[in-house]
Amino acid sequence: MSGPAAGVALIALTAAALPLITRDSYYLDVATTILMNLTLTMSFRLQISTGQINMAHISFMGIGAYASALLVTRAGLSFWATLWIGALVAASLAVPIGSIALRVSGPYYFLITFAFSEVVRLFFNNFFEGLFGGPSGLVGIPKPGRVLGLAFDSKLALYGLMAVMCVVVVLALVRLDYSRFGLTAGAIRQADLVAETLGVNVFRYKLTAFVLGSFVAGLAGVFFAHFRQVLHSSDFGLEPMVLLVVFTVIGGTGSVWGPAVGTILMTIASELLRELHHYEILVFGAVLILTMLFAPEGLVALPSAARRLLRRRRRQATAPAGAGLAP
Amino acid sequence: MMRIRASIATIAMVALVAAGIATRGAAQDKTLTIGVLGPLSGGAASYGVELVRGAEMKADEINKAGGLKVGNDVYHIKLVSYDHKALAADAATAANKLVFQDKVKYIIGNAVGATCNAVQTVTEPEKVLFSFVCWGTNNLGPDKPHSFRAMLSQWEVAEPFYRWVKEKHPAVKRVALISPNDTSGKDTNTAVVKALKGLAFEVAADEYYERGTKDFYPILTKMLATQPDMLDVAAAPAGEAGLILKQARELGFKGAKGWTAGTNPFTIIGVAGKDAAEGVWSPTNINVKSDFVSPTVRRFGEEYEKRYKEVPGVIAVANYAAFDVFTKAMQDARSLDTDKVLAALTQKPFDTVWGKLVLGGKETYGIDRQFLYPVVISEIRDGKVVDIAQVLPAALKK
Amino acid sequence: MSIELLVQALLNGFGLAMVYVLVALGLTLIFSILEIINFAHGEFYMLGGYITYYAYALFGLNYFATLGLAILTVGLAGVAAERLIFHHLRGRALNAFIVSLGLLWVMQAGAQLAFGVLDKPVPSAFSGVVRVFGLVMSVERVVVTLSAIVLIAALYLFLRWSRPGRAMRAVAQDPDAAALQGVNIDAASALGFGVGCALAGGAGGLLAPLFAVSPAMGALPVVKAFIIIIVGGMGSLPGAVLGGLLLGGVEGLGALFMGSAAVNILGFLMVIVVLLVRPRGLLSGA
Amino acid sequence: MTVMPGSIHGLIGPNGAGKSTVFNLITGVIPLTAGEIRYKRERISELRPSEICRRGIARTFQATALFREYTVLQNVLVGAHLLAAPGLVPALLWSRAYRERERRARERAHALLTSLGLGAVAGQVAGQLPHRDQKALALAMALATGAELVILDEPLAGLTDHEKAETTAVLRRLAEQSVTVLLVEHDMKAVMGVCDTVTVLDHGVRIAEGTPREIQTNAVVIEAYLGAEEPGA
Repeated sequence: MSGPAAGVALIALTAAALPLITRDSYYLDVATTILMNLTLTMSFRLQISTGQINMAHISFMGIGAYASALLVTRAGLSFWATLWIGALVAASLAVPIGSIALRVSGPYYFLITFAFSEVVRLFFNNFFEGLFGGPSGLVGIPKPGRVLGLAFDSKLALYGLMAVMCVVVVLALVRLDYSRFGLTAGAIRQADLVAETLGVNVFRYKLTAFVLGSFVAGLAGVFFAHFRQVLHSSDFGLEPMVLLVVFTVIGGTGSVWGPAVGTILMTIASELLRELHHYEILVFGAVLILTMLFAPEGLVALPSAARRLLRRRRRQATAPAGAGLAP
Repeated sequence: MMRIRASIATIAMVALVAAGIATRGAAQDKTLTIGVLGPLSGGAASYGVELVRGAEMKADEINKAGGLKVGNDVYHIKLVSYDHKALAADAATAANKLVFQDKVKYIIGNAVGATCNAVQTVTEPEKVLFSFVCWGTNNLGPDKPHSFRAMLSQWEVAEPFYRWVKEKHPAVKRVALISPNDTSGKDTNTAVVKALKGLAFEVAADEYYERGTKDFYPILTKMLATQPDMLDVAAAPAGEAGLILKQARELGFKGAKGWTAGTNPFTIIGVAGKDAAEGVWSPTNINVKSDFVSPTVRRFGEEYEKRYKEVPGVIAVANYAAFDVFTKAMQDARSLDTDKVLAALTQKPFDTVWGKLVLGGKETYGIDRQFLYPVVISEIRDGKVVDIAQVLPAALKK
Repeated sequence: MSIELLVQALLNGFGLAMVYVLVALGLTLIFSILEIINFAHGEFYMLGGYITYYAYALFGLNYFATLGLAILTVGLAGVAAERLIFHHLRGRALNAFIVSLGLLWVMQAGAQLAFGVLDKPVPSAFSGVVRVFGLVMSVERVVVTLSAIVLIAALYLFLRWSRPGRAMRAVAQDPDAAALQGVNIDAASALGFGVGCALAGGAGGLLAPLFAVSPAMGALPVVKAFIIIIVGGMGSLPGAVLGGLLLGGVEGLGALFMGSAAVNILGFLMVIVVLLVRPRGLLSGA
Repeated sequence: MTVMPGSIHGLIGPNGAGKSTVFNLITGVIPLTAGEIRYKRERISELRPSEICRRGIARTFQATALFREYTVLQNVLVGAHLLAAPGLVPALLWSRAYRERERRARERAHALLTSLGLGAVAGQVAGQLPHRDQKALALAMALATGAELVILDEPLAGLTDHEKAETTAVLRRLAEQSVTVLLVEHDMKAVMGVCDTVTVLDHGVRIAEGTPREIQTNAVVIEAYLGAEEPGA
């Protein structure tokens, strides 16, 4: 069990070391975004590990965000209470939505969750405008209040809060992945019928993953609302959702570390490419295509793939090399 | 293919020239970095692209003339522009990059309402001067002293526009409005409805459509059933406005047409067709090719078309003017300090491509941060944009 | 609310439904043969639109010849995409999805680069309106709908009677069995992808004069197409037609009773309801 | 049809007789439309497959179904799902009781693998095992559930004679440990050799049931086999 512990420790140490290297607001902002996305992609992968590609994952982030923003601005609750309430709202809505969506599987599941996410987005955008702010969005959301003598009005403090949240979430999700839950989840992904006949209640497992993932997404959403202080329905639409899928799959869904690798690398890359304007998505698109063609298991599987390739090369050193795949 | 190669060649040339200027100027000149934000890819890309181009035109003009002389220093202007894909969260990150990474003190240009709110959470605490063409009413206010709107908004044009309609076309009694379902659309319709009620018009319909809609038959059927005398494609962007007019004509609409928040008249004429666009009045359209505009504007239009192969819309002109105003204010202040520039901005009128321009808007927003310049009402006649009247905002009359 | 208005609203909804059905059929064809959810499908539609813009609006080629050109060119582009990219991703649905996203971005940014950001108008090939019993529809829309129906019929005949069409259906049903019967899977897949894209290209060509063309124009029809194929049932041609009519009807009528922006929620709600009642769509597996 | 506890019960019949369908119905993989299935007097025909398994019935599939990316040990551990009593909270807390339980599950799995001759390949990836080991693994997974009734769909198919003998020996040992075995098999010789009772199915209808000796002399059965095709090899 040294593998998972070492991975979590690496993330925690890196997160802790960053402020020692730089306190530049921009870097802290990007780092906070990465950590926030990390909680989202890792909880998204939790669901992928049971074979579901939940395109409504970002909606639960939105539900947590709007719930907390409203409870703080309208009901005067403290962020520290709504952090849990928002996540619980997301999780409890996930129970009925998940129960409905999980009646179908494969591409139908993909598309029904996409339909759900659009319903949620359009709902925030077009209904109860007085409450959700409609197309103008919700503004004036305060930063987290003081707690235990700590103030959270600086970028650094918010970064620290997100880092703690992220490490706790990563720790829990990694532990789950290396536990019996992860074992069973992977079994469901590989052959759900066999798992079912071996006594695994597949539906309940998938729903558990769905609800747990939504809880984490809700948590990230609450933080997002008070970090950005502005909410707009498009932040929880198809485009940001698609980015989560991209981060996760590029990193590799086969390993619990895949989403971490994908999220960190891709977010940094997209920041570096920001000046390229629409060339950015041109480059990004090309990278996606090439990665999926030449590293179908994701970036995290590259080292072992390269090793395998090298071994094969060495074995058939005299034979001419096959097409492509040259590292 | 040709096009791509040409673009690559252009980029290479610009890079070379820029590098040349940078190395040559390094000895005596200082660099002033100015930021531009906007959606530069996806469905709203045309807004952002026009913002960047408007800024680019002015920046190059200044640099070619030897740089910007502020006090005793001469500055070479460097533009940094980032794409936020019309997403609020992304806009906040991009603004952070401009403010903290590029150390920008001026962000001239942004569009799409929700992103403006997000950018302001970064610029206001850092006292970065931020001008935009977003139409959200709440983007200006006493709590946001560093934010400016560089373009007339619905609150400035709706009332004078409909007052003009009432005087010149008394037959128009019932007006139907349609806007996209976002901040600018909502706020535009709100302002227009207020103006209409104040002027004793009847509001026949007040509708919103989802951005990206192409088929307006369903919504138009409902709107036209209310028998309006005039159809105002209020805050619809040019392409969608053109489709609305075209399809309204197909459905038998023959009344008057307005475009309170008009942007690019050439696109609306092209998309709607000459017949369907005939007679559209707009208080914000700018026709850079019109005989009525000043030679500076015409030159700007020609230059722009030569450079980008597209006709500039009002957003390109607005950001060009905004750049002009801010750089002039820096010269007036003889400093780049934002507090001093802020003071200079509100002190006196500026001469711009729009004509005389002042910062006003206190009665609407509680603070003078709205660019005010003459409202020119135009009409589309036979596929051409003709300026037919000029109305001065109250603040300019003084 | 008059009956006339209701009927006009329904007619509005049905008006362009067949064109979206065309896009949906392309999507479902690709899905049933390659098991790929092609998010870049709308970009092939966009490509069809731009071909129409250049051939018809700029070079004045005949309208129907332009349509043929759009179908052919986009079809070839589809074959190329399959051979170069998607071919290598068979059996990896998630990877193929990501790749289709990458393709979407590349094509959209490429279009912005090559064609500019502003909407490009394509003049109408047909003018005038048809009025029957107080109902209105432009001649252009009538022609477009009829053309779409002709294309759907052609696709039906192609799949039903032609050799390659039958091979494609065999692969869709059971690739292994098809291979045993001597069907060339590679060829059928490439052709299937090509035909699917060609349908999108044709739809783009048909709607270009109505809607103008722009780099991001593909987003809307592809979402409609998704709704259509889930409601109708993936892999079913009659299902897609039914789904198209249902979606058109619901949206057309819905626009009368609720805000136009909110109407978009109806299609998605319909998806959820249909999948609850019939998890494989209304006419699945035909 | 009734299966007596502690016996080895064979289900035979020509191709398409509905043998696998019977298995799928019993284990809840296909919903039952008419009639009912009882296990230990309890009606189980409306239950999910996992619930049926929870009551002590486990199965294998005709086309050997495994978790191909997992190691042999992991496969068996998934089978031991019910005994491990998983739970989200203990797993998250990594409690001593949880770890203890998992350690015991591991030990049991190793013991089971050793008893089935798979001890040496416990660490190998299941998808890369030879056919014989995959068959044995499928049986191991079913047994790991702690089932009292295991339903085996062609456990001998594709095995050499020597391997068949090994497997039938395992089946006998199971019966001695009072695990009931219900199996479908084409190899008549093996069926007749190992089963206590045999049921013959043709076109979904039970045409005979009895001891192997009775069946071998039953005229109806002979007719059914000759009328159809050669009984499986």
